[in-house]
Amino acid sequence: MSKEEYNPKVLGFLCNWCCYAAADAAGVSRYQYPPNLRTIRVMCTGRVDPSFVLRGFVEGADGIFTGG
Amino acid sequence: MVEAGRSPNIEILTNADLLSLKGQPGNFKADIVQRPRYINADDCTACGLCTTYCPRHQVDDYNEGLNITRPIHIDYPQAVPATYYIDPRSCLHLTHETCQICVPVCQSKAIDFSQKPEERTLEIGAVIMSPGFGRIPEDTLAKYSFGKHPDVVTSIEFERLLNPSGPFTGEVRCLSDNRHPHKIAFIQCVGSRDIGCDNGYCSSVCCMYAIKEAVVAKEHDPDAEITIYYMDIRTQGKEFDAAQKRAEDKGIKFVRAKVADVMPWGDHLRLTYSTLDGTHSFKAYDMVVLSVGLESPPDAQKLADMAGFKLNKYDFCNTDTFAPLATSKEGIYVAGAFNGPMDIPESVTQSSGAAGIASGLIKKQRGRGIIHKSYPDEKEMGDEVRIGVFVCHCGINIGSVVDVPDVSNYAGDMEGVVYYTESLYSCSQDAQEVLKEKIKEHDLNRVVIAACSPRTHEPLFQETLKDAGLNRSLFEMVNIRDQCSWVHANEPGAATDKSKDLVRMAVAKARHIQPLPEQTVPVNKIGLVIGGGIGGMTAALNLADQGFSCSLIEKQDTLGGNFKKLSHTQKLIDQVKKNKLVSVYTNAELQQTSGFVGNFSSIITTGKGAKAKEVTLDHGIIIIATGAREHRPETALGNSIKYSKKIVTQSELAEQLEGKGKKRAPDSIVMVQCAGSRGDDLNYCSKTCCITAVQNALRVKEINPDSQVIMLYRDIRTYGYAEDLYQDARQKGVLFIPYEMDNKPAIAEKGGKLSVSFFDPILQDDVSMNPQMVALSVGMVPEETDTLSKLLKVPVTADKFFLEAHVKLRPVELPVDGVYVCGLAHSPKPINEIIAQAQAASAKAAMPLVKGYVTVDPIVSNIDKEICIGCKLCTSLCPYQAIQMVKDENNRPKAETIVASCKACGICASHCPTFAISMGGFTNEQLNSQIEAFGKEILVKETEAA
Amino acid sequence: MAKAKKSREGAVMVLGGGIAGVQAALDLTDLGYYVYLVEKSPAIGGVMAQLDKTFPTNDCSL
Amino acid sequence: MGMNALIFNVLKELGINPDRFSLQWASAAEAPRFVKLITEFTDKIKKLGPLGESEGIGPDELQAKLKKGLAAVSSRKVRMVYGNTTKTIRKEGIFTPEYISSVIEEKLKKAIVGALSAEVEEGKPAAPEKKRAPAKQDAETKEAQKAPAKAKPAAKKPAEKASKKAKPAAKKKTPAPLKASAAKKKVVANKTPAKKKTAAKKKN
Repeated sequence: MSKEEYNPKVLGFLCNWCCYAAADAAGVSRYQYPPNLRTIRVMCTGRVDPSFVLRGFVEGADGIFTGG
Repeated sequence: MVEAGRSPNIEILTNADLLSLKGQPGNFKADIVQRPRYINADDCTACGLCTTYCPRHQVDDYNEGLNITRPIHIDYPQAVPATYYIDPRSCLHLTHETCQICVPVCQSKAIDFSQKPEERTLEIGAVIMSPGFGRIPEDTLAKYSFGKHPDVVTSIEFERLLNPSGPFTGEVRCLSDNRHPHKIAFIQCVGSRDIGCDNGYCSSVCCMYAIKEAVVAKEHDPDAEITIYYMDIRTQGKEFDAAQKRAEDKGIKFVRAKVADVMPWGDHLRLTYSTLDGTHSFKAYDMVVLSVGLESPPDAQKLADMAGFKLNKYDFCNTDTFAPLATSKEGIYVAGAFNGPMDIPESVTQSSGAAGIASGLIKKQRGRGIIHKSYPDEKEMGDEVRIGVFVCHCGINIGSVVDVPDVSNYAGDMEGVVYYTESLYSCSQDAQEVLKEKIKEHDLNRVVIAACSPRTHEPLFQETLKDAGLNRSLFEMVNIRDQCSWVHANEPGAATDKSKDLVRMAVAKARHIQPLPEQTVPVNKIGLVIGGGIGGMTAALNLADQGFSCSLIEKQDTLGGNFKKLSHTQKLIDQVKKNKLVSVYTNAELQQTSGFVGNFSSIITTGKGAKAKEVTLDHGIIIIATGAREHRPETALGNSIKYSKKIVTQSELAEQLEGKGKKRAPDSIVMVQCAGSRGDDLNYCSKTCCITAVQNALRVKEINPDSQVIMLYRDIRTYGYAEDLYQDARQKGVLFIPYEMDNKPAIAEKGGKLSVSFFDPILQDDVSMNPQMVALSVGMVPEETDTLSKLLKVPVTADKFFLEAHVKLRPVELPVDGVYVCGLAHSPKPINEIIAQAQAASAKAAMPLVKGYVTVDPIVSNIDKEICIGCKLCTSLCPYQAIQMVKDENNRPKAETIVASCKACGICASHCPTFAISMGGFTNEQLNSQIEAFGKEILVKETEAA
Repeated sequence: MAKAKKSREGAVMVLGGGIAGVQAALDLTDLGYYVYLVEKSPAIGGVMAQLDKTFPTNDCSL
Repeated sequence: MGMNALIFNVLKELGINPDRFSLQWASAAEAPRFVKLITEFTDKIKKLGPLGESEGIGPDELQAKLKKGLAAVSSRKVRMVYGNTTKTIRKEGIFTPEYISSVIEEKLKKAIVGALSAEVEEGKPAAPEKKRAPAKQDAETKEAQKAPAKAKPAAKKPAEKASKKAKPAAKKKTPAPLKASAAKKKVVANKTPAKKKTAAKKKN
């Protein structure tokens, strides 16, 4: 990836009832935000296992966002 | 519409007219005639060949005459039933006995001109009238030169212009010369609040849809200049004011003015208008949209005569405030716009309520003649992974930002994907048929759909999978609309890459999906209603009418709630006391509730002081009707308020006017609207204060005709038929003076004398006076919903009202299954809407009780007994106590899930030291493969690059 | 599918196939009744089917 | 919150900037807040630069460290201590972030450092490598059984029970009143085992 506009890869674990719903609501109101987030939907942040976070970094995520 | 189309218990009779309706409640006979479609439904494959060959041209009514179609056509591809039809008014053969080109063209020989009108007699127990509303006659639009200049369009025509299946495939163009309109004007109150065409009522919906259309038009063309000309902005519904504010922030201008006329002016349109300060001015516009109101349906009188019920003076169905869904003939109910102009959420609420009452009337026949839907048994899985990927355009919602064909092809060459395609609307009925065909044709055993949010559409697709013989869990949905195209609208490249990544991650997860068995749990057929006001009592009585017992708990020591003094409330209280199925607990409060839909168990405390005792109630559903109470702000519009005999709220004034005292009507009174509402203290509109204020003003004038009544308002929101009250008040000399938030009226009390000063836009001068009384129209706040929302784990909005599952499609249900809401706890509303919503809530609540069982979502946790070391961590961490320890064959403790209580949150799985626990649909394997697919992007790119 | 003979009173007629009619029909089947949905035009959906997007979710109004 | 502290410590041990992991909350009605969180987080990561670069670790050394970190959090020892720590936090009912990270720090530090220094066990521990039958009940589980057994769900309200710290957490843990859960067990008992066996067999 070229140096000057470095585009980070962000992995997201979003809880279906809270953050995922907030993301849907953001879509409905057409808020714009940077497109670097790749979302994995989980039923609750409780489901996010520490090994998922480490594996995310192993697989090359520059940042991991967990939203409950 | 899709569900109605495929439900075996709904027989859709199209092209059908009612001839006669006779009989009594529970036993009606209806004669109907079905005009022929000239195409038989079973053969027609909706291929569209006949339309291309048909020589005759005809105006396309579905597109409001904005484009041309052929006599043999279908309104829109997603229509239900998805069969073509021939319009007898214009078909050459049917009018002149010539041409039959379409007959040989049709491959499946579906066209049959010999079809004749068929008459049928239906034997039914009840009737629900929902014929909708009619169109405003065109001559009332003439003064805006509608029909004389093509760029003056009605709001329905504008909807068609915005729609991707519209005349210009979603592009807003002037009909005169196809250019993009830059300056657009909306004119409100066209054909309503207009005594000229005897539509004195307000159509209640035009302000809101005008704002929506303006915002969507702004989306299509961000630098369009849009202005809305209005008399009063009536956005009184829940969250409507917030939407109006957002529209203003987006640059849509609102001008309070009366539009005189619209004249063609070169290739533009000249709109002349006059504002309150008496200035006349005109502006040029490329397009003018008339926000037309809702007329009563054209065949209203015919229906009324046939069925024997009465209409009101505006030819809508006549109903009583305390029985909003019943017509004057028993057994016939009304729902939707035929009852009066209303918006979609209100119509949906009324139709659920009408269904509930009808089911109460004929509950003895419930279940007879019902076809129980059976699903083909599930196909054997086989170990070969065969995935089908369907990428959706969703009209222009996705297609205009994400390069859908590119994403679809990208999915094509992924391991395990044997079929990939795109579709315009994958949620429409015809797309569901295509999905079923492809599953059979390519023997797919996993389906990935890239479209909108699984939260809204997953159940729809899972139902189609079950119809195609696939276990409903073999399905993964990718959100490339709400969380991609809508939020990265001006970065199409990045949005397409994101869609590709998300599809790749979903396919990786799909490879590991296993079928999950569906568990069902029996339902406890008893209800619990919280709150004994008008809403709660109506809901409890309606549940009893449908044959289900319920307990009604009320915090106070008597039933009645806010409207205790109304005669109707007293009648309800007697009925509740006499009804054996309703057990009442007064001085009762809910302490704790556990369980889930069909199997709730609650502890309530009831009785006062010595008699206070604790009762455990088991029930299947909960209806919340806790209501609201008057909000008495300390400061209103910046003035600190000391309530006294002289400064009262509208409800206190109403009580005073009900009294007997000679001097009860003041000689001079100033009423101040929105005191403490709409951003002043509460930031929402409480919907009923305008109507109450105008009623009080009329009452004052009635008792003391020469009293001086002045009302200071921001928008008078007497929507619907209440507009007549406003009209009446104006004629009786009540002065209505608008104020703006940047020039608020000042209210003060010095030495027992009141002084009110405000700016009068008509006099263009400051006015101050000393009225005898001041009445503040204050809003209402929900009855402390916080405790209940924590107890039942249901969300509340920012304004502390309960947040319903879906504003339009599930207005009385809460996101937690089995919990329903009605009345003021949902949002402020007048009494007839409270009663309608209560009837709807009890109808919806009765559904799980009628069904008798509840299917438990199969995504619960399951524990692998060999790997489990019995460390009991999961049992202690589970917030729902859904894991218990059991002994395995050689007597070692192993964990096991209580499937019925498990809420699939996954805390056990992420804390299990030996990875022994996995969640259905979210197994460790699936999530790990999804994470690996997230990282794979570099590999794929390198291979392509190399 | 062969239409089972309807017992006389166990059905309800809904006149008008717009959003109100369709919702009433769906609710009645969930409450255990057979429904005749009588619609004057060739397809159900009424005026709502003509709308582009509906407040507040602004998704398709089909 | 325990998860946040655990990841924080593991990343710090590996020398990776802990700001790269963020645990936030936004309710369904707080779309603007969610957008703010995402935008800020993406900008922060953009400023930090690619993983490893801001921390001055070369790519292959980075991978080795990360793999060791992954193995550490998947090792049974660390997860057992992590589970028990969450349990004690849950029992005490004090949920302030500072308290939680201090408990995690004190209890988990040793286990994390130990696991990290051990040589890397190869292979993705998706399913634990060895299915060892637990030779003997190790100390934690025995101690867990002695913890105040709450198996017997009491119908009485929690207040009567003499639990010293009547924290809100305590009320949350009260089991469902006797009648309902018994009914549920009856319902479930005859249902689940049959299903459980078939599902389990089909799964692996």
